[in-house]
Amino acid sequence: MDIHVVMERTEEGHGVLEVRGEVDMHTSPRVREAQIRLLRSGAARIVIDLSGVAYMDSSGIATLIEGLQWARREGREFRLAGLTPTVRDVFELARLADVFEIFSTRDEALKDA
Amino acid sequence: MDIHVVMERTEEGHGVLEVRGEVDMHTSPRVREAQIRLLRSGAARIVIDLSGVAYMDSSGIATLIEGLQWARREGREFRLAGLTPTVRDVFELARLADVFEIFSTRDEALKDA
Amino acid sequence: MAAEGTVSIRIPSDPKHLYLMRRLVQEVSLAHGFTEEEVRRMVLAMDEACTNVIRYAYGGDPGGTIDIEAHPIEDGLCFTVIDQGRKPDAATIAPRALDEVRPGGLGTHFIQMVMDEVRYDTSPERGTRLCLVKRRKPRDESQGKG
Amino acid sequence: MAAEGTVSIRIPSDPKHLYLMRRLVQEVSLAHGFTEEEVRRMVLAMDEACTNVIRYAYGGDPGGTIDIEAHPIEDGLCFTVIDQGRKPDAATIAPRALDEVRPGGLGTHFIQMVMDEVRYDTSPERGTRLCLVKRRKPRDESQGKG
Ligand SMILES: Nc1ncnc2c1ncn2[C@@H]1O[C@H](COP(=O)(O)OP(=O)(O)O)[C@@H](O)[C@H]1O
Ligand SMILES: Nc1ncnc2c1ncn2[C@@H]1O[C@H](COP(=O)(O)OP(=O)(O)O)[C@@H](O)[C@H]1O
Repeated sequence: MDIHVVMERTEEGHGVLEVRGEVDMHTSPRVREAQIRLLRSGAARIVIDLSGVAYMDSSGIATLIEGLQWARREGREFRLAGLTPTVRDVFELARLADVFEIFSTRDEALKDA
Repeated sequence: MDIHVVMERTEEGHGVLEVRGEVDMHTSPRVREAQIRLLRSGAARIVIDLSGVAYMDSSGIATLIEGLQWARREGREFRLAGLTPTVRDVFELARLADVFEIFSTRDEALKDA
Repeated sequence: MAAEGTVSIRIPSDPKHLYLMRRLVQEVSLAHGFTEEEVRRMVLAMDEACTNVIRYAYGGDPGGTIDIEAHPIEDGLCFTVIDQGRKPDAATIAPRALDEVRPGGLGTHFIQMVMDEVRYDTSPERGTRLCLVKRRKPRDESQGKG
Repeated sequence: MAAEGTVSIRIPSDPKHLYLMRRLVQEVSLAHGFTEEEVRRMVLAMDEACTNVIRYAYGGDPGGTIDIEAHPIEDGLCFTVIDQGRKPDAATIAPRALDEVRPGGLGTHFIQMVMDEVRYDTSPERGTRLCLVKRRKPRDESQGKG
């Protein structure tokens, strides 16, 4: 069971992290690592594209909360995009759907002001 | 894990048995039952549509061999259609790919003279 | 010998095997008539239970084993998570307050929200048996009768 | 305790649980670098081995148990199928001739074709341990060196 993380920098200078696979105790450290590198890259807006995430548990949620808190401290935007029903459900169980800025697609998260 | 069997009679009087699911020791008895009913229905040509079969083991093969033998004894045509790669592979392991009349789709199995 | 209809899986206490447990829980729960949403949540709760076993009962040591049993009951499924590690201190097993947004503290919360019964049994000589019961929701028609 | 990296599943000797064993074998085999075609065939061979346990070791009685272990070895996987039923008579375990087109007699043939080692161990006090080894094919590059 593999996880894929792809980092990208858009022309506007936004940082995108695309995660594909299942995020659990085994794979969330790799998401965390990539997220830290992206946050350190200095982009003013970070978009985490979760459209390829088939599963996420509390270790994935913890990773995203960490990213959100880091971004807030540094005055950066931290956006989530493309939540699959499974991931959305975990956010709802955790009452976190309102805590994050969530967009339906990566493009919307990048375009929106 | 469920199996679905659907029997149909075409306008030309051919009998079609469509199997969907995984055929193993648990489910092959249901395929066998449906096949027997179809053979008894008097159709001159029987087509077994396997395009929805994701898995088949030797109990499924045994069921099809039984049908073929019955059809031969009774002078009926017995055709297989729509073998998925998994099913085709089992036929090859069993060296049965040449024993059966195999068509790529149900329509071809029905049209062909 | 296993009780009638019980299936179980044994994995090392290594997070890389958790997905196998999830597959089993998913297949068994679907086969027992739970809805897709219920199944997703049951998979999550079982994942959190096993994650906690790895983290706390085994302190991260991948050399232990976890047995996960799924046992049909009249109106649902009873899961058992068995470890041979350190027993938990009942007082420390507690989710965080949800309005406190911080990483961590969600696992036990998910377990409690999803499962109908959660019982930590520390009576075995070694380790812990965590019993988790999930019942199918009564259908609307039967609710109408009540 | 399980050997390092060993995962196992226990199912009742009831054909309705065979698909769970297949899912496990599929996931584990994929994770260990076998090709999709190899995985399909390994799933088939394991299914036939368990089907034979249900049919012959337990004579169709769904009240027994089957343990299926998958144990990583250097160049592949070693599977063990453990039952508590009647021991086989080595002489009767034989595939039919393939040119004889009749139902039956294919299961042991599939097992032999797919697996690199097949060993029935009847030394346990009760039942049988069937050991099945599947090795990954050497890559083309290493063949070139030979
Ligand atoms: N199986 C267990 N054994 C021992 N302690 C546990 C176990 N499960 C949970 N705990 C305790 O409960 C606390 C809350 O667990 P949880 O809600 O899963 O969040 P987290 O693991 O992120 O802290 C843990 O910090 C731990 O102290
Ligand atoms: N686990 C087993 N225990 C006892 N006998 C077995 C076992 N597996 C296979 N056999 C014997 O080997 C024969 C061939 O098995 P197989 O090739 O699977 O085909 P089939 O089950 O259709 O006869 C069986 O008929 C049976 O007599």
